[in-house]
Amino acid sequence: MSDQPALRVVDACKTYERSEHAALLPTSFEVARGEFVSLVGPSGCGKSTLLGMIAGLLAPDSGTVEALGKPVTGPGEGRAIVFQDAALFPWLSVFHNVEYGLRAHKVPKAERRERVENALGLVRLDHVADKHPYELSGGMRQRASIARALVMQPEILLMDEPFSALDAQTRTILQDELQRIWIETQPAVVFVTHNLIEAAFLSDTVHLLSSGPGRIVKTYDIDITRPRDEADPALLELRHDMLDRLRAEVDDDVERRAQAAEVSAL
Amino acid sequence: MSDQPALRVVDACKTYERSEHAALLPTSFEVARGEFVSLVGPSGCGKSTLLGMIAGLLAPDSGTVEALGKPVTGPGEGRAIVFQDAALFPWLSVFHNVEYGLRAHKVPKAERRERVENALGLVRLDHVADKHPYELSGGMRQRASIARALVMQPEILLMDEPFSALDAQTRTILQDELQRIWIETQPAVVFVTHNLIEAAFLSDTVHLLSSGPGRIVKTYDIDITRPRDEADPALLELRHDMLDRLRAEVDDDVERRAQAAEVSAL
Amino acid sequence: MSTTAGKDRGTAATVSRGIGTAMLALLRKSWFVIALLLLWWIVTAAGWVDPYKLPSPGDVLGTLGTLFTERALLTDLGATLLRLVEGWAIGVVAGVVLGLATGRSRFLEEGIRPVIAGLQAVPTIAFLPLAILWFGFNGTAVLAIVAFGTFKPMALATYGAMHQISPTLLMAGEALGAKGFFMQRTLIFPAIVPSLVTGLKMGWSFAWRALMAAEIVVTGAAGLGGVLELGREIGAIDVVMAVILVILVVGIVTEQLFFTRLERWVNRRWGLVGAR
Amino acid sequence: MSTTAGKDRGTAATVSRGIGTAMLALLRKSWFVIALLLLWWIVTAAGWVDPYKLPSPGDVLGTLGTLFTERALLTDLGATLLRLVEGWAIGVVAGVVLGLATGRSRFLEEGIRPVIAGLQAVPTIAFLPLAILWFGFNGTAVLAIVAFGTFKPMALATYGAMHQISPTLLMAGEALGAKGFFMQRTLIFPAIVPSLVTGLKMGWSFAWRALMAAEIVVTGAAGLGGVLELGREIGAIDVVMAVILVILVVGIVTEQLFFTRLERWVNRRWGLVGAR
Amino acid sequence: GGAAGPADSVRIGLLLNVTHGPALLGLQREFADGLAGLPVEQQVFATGPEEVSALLSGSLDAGYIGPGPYVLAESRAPGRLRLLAGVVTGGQSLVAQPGSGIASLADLRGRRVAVPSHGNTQDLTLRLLLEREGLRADDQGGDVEVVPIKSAALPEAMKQGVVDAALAPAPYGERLVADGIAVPVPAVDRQIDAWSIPATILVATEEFAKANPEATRALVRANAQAVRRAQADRVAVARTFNEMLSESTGKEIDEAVLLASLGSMRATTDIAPGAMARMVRASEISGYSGGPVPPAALVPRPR
Ligand SMILES: Nc1ncnc2c1ncn2[C@@H]1O[C@H](COP(=O)(O)OP(=O)(O)OP(=O)(O)O)[C@@H](O)[C@H]1O
Ligand SMILES: Nc1ncnc2c1ncn2[C@@H]1O[C@H](COP(=O)(O)OP(=O)(O)OP(=O)(O)O)[C@@H](O)[C@H]1O
Ligand SMILES: [Mg+2]
Ligand SMILES: [Mg+2]
Repeated sequence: MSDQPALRVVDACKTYERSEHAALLPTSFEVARGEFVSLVGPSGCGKSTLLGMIAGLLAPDSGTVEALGKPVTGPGEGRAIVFQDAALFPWLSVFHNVEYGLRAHKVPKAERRERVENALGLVRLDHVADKHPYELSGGMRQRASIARALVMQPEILLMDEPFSALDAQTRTILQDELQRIWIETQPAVVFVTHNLIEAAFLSDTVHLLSSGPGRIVKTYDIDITRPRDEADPALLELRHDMLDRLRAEVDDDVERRAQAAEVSAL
Repeated sequence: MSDQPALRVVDACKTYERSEHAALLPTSFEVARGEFVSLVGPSGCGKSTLLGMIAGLLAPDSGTVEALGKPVTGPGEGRAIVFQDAALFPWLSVFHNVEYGLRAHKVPKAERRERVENALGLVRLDHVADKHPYELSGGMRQRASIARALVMQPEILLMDEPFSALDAQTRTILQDELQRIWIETQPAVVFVTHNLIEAAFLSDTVHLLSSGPGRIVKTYDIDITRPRDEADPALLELRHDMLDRLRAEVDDDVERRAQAAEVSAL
Repeated sequence: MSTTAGKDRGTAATVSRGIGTAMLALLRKSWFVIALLLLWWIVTAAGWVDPYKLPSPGDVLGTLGTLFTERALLTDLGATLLRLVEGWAIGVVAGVVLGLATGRSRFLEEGIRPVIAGLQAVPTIAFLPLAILWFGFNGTAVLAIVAFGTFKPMALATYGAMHQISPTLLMAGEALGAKGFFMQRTLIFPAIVPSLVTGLKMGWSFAWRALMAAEIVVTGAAGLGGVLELGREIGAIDVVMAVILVILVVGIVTEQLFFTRLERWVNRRWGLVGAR
Repeated sequence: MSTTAGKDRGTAATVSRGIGTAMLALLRKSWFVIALLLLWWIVTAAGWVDPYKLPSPGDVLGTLGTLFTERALLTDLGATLLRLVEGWAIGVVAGVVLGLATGRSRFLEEGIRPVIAGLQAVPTIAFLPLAILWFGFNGTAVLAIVAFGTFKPMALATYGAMHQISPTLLMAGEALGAKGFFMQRTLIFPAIVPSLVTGLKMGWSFAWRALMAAEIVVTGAAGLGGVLELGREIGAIDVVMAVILVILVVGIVTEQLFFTRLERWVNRRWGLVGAR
Repeated sequence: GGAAGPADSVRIGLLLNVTHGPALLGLQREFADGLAGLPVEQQVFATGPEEVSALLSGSLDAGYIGPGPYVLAESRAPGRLRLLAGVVTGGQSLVAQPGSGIASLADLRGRRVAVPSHGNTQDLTLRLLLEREGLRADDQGGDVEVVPIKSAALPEAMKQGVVDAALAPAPYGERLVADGIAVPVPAVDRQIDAWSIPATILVATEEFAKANPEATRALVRANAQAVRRAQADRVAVARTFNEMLSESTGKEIDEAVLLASLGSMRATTDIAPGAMARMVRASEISGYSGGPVPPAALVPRPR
């Protein structure tokens, strides 16, 4: 069983209801256990859609998604997700936010307490357990959101632009923290971001998607040893490479759109 | 008269009503005619406050602001401003948005028409003159906002994070455009940004402000010839320098705050 | 079939499919109404309820017809609507003008606004006895009540809207040289229009309520409220239900068709929806 | 003076300055009320208006005293408030429960919501004759009207609120394993609470209006509306104004003190304001 | 009272008119100790139709009302009420604005006439009067405007000129005349007297009468006594009326005016033959009738 990949996505594709274009063309990739994979690509290319299908929040139109060897049919225990805007429950304290998933799974109270405390320790939020989300900074909120995912002890952690709402300084700090946590807990991670340095800094593998409807157009394997330094010239080099590739994608798309606009303007 | 600077800020400082801390400590600098000056610094350090005082929208508590040799007492013709969120009037078409300032100044209709068309041409928006803001992309909106400022033929152009709401690709394109327009029209520019590469790429001079309450802690003179290339290693070098300096500022601040928090928690 | 060709040739099919879908949507939205009507019909046809308490749907429709043909219900309807539109329009203009005129001065607004907010906490109908004593037991008193009932929420909506104008928009206007009445006319007023539309709807709803309540009391002049009250006094529940039906139709037509459209148009024009 | 020391030593001074500032703020907010009262007093004292059309402030206060001591206005006030709170509470519970129960099923909601929206377009008071014919000319009919008048906006507010729940929040809940009644109880309901508070206020406002209108018609039972109507019928404008004064105070106290506080508390707890 | 079955109290409704004098007296003495062991609760209404809706919805067991609302109720909900006895005959009069030139029925053409409410006894009587003169009310396509105004608000309405004349129940017509706000129209009053239309009758709900025969008989007996006493002692009626009026409105009507208006009516448990049928006819020509009234409903059924 252990040589099974954590995730296997095979030709998954999606067109939303009442939408003319596909959100995601058939896409396939695998994520090994404990592997850190990033998805980057222009806005609207279908990254969130793909992540939603992996999370089990969306059903693919065709193709399959397997997690830990079993087909995904809905949100499940093995997978946890972290959203861009933290999506904490504003009426619950940090502690109860992190506890929520355990309550939904009817974990006994004592165990809940212990696991929540562990998770909060991992993201260094022990001291604000009783505070409400509005009392936290953006960075602290995002950490709480990560704790809420980690407390489920997921083998697969899905993150949709978790740091993009943060300012540059906080973001850098959280990237370091995430690297540390990942090294400690070793889940398989699928990480969506627009920030190419971030992707390069954190990942074992980066999949670059084309302008929407998306598909994977290039895959980068990054075997720089960890812990890494964000200022590593190799990372900057990599970023430059991805940026060029991305620009080309976007330009293609702009050209296509401009032509379409001209046609429709006639 | 021509050897007067475009702007002279002398010891201007500001504390907002009902606020405990100063928003900006006494700050002085000059902007020569046709010079491109950027202000960078941590969030909340008072950049917008400073720009507001230069624009004449805010009065400094003490110190003076002089524009083109005359003290600033209110918003005036020589100065035009571009905001982060474009701040176009949603009920007016692009044409009428750009025309608005001229109407407020009772410019005759025929002249208005000509000047608006020129300004739209400069930012390459001729084809959408009749559209309303909601029909434009973020980048087009920001261009319209620039046209609305340029049509006033300002000798001083103030820009408050004009590109920060845009995606990376659009942002790069608009940076190039701004460089071109600036070379063509040669106003003095005060440009506020969080993006260090952007600041380095566009400016003759960059002032770096400390964590709030702000003051200028370092000034960079950049004499790379124009038009510049964003990938120029000299620029990246500069960015790295500024980033280090900024991190130090923020860390200082974080430490100060942490101590304050501990004190107040007792 | 290629996509492009399909697009052209598919038009007829698309249209008929469109109609089918629309019908289906309508059915999906009206099943509950249909169920209610059926229940009403069954309950009365089976004689499970006293017709004095609940007449059959047929009786109500019959009465409605009689009211229109024999009692000139159209006159009452016209009188009510005229009063409503008049009073509402007066209240809207008065409220918006007061709001605009005093909303930019902190001193004036802070003095006047609490008074209006306080008055808004009193059901307008409570002023009807006052209006009757001042203006007489007639349509003028009712009109005054409707106008007053609209005025309050409109003034409050205007104040509220003026506070919600984006400060950047105001700064942009100032920096471009707008001031005084030019600013008021070209910036403040257009900027509050979307909120005012919501206010208009609110005002209409309050006006409608004040009017009905007033007409039920001041039954002298022609008006739907008077007919409603007549129905009650002579114990004719079919008349009451027929009039409620008319009010329902008027209410739905104005609120749904007129206001929703206005709102949609303004929201689109002001870029509040449909921004891509 | 060093900053830290100043902070401690300044407390007494700050408090007294705080009171001064508060007084000043109060004055700034009440100058218009004071001006209105003065004007009223001058106009009546100078005899410029017929006291039959506008009694002096003193007369109204005197009448108010008489009403409380001799006519047991407190009983009327109590009856009105009891009816209001009862009807409102029934309407709130019914509206929220219906909304929650049917709001997650598109089929149920699409059927029921338009019916309620349609009924909301009809002033609740139009149903009063129906309520009287069903429940008799008494307090029950009034109570039914108040409850119905609250029910409609509450159900609509609940539907509206359920549509505004952030989809990410729902997804977060689902991804964490919430479903069914657990989801309803721990996610859907708490998520709509802030909008419900606004709805509560709305519902109260409509309830208050429906109640006053109904009490003016159904004057048999004790209630402020009956006293108001009596004042009109006997041409006692001082009674009318005294009762309006009482209604004003009740309205302001409940809306401003109770609802504003509730709203502030909920908004703070839910992090809708005060987020730094 | 109660819905079905034996009641634990008798809820009696009435209006605050002197035409309800026997009820006012009865509540003080004859009903005061209860009826057949059941305590009596009184409830005062402003108009007859309001009282009828209370009777029909079951929140009242018996009531003193005008024959108009009773006939209308029987036309819409036949058999729900039972006519127990007559109470007072006469007691309504037409008064007009001074200087309006209204001296006869014919002068009402094109004028506005107030009645206490739609479908009450005065409204129906007015229809009969108009029919006799070949006139019709505005809601029947005629040109006499009939305006419902509650008695208490009538002085104000007359003063403001909202209406030209009013067919008012006693003592409100007499009071207008005494206050100089209106003048009487004797010709019309004579016509009303000639029809001997009852001003007040006593009814109970059929349900109550069936389930509580003893209390019903006691009610009829007590009513007869009160009627006799009212006819004999007008001063007592006037004083009791003023007491109740001042309790609810804080004002009184001059006793002389009350006594004069009491002179225009007769307290009697009899109902003139044909008077009730006239009211049925009125309900039909007014368009208020909801259907045929069973003939049995037109004669008193005290048991
Ligand atoms: N619920 C939805 N209904 C219809 N279309 C949708 C929906 N969600 C997304 N789309 C469309 O599907 C496409 C892909 O969207 P998706 O959110 O997956 O992109 P993304 O790569 O996450 O973009 P971003 O980087 O901006 O978050 C887009 O064209 C988007 O407009
Ligand atoms: N209108 C205001 N009233 C009170 N305080 C204000 C106001 N505007 C700004 N401040 C405060 O003044 C300080 C400086 O604000 P300013 O907006 O100038 O910062 P900034 O450098 O532009 O920040 P950012 O990069 O986030 O735009 C901050 O602490 C801010 O909270
Ligand atoms: Mg996304
Ligand atoms: Mg700023």
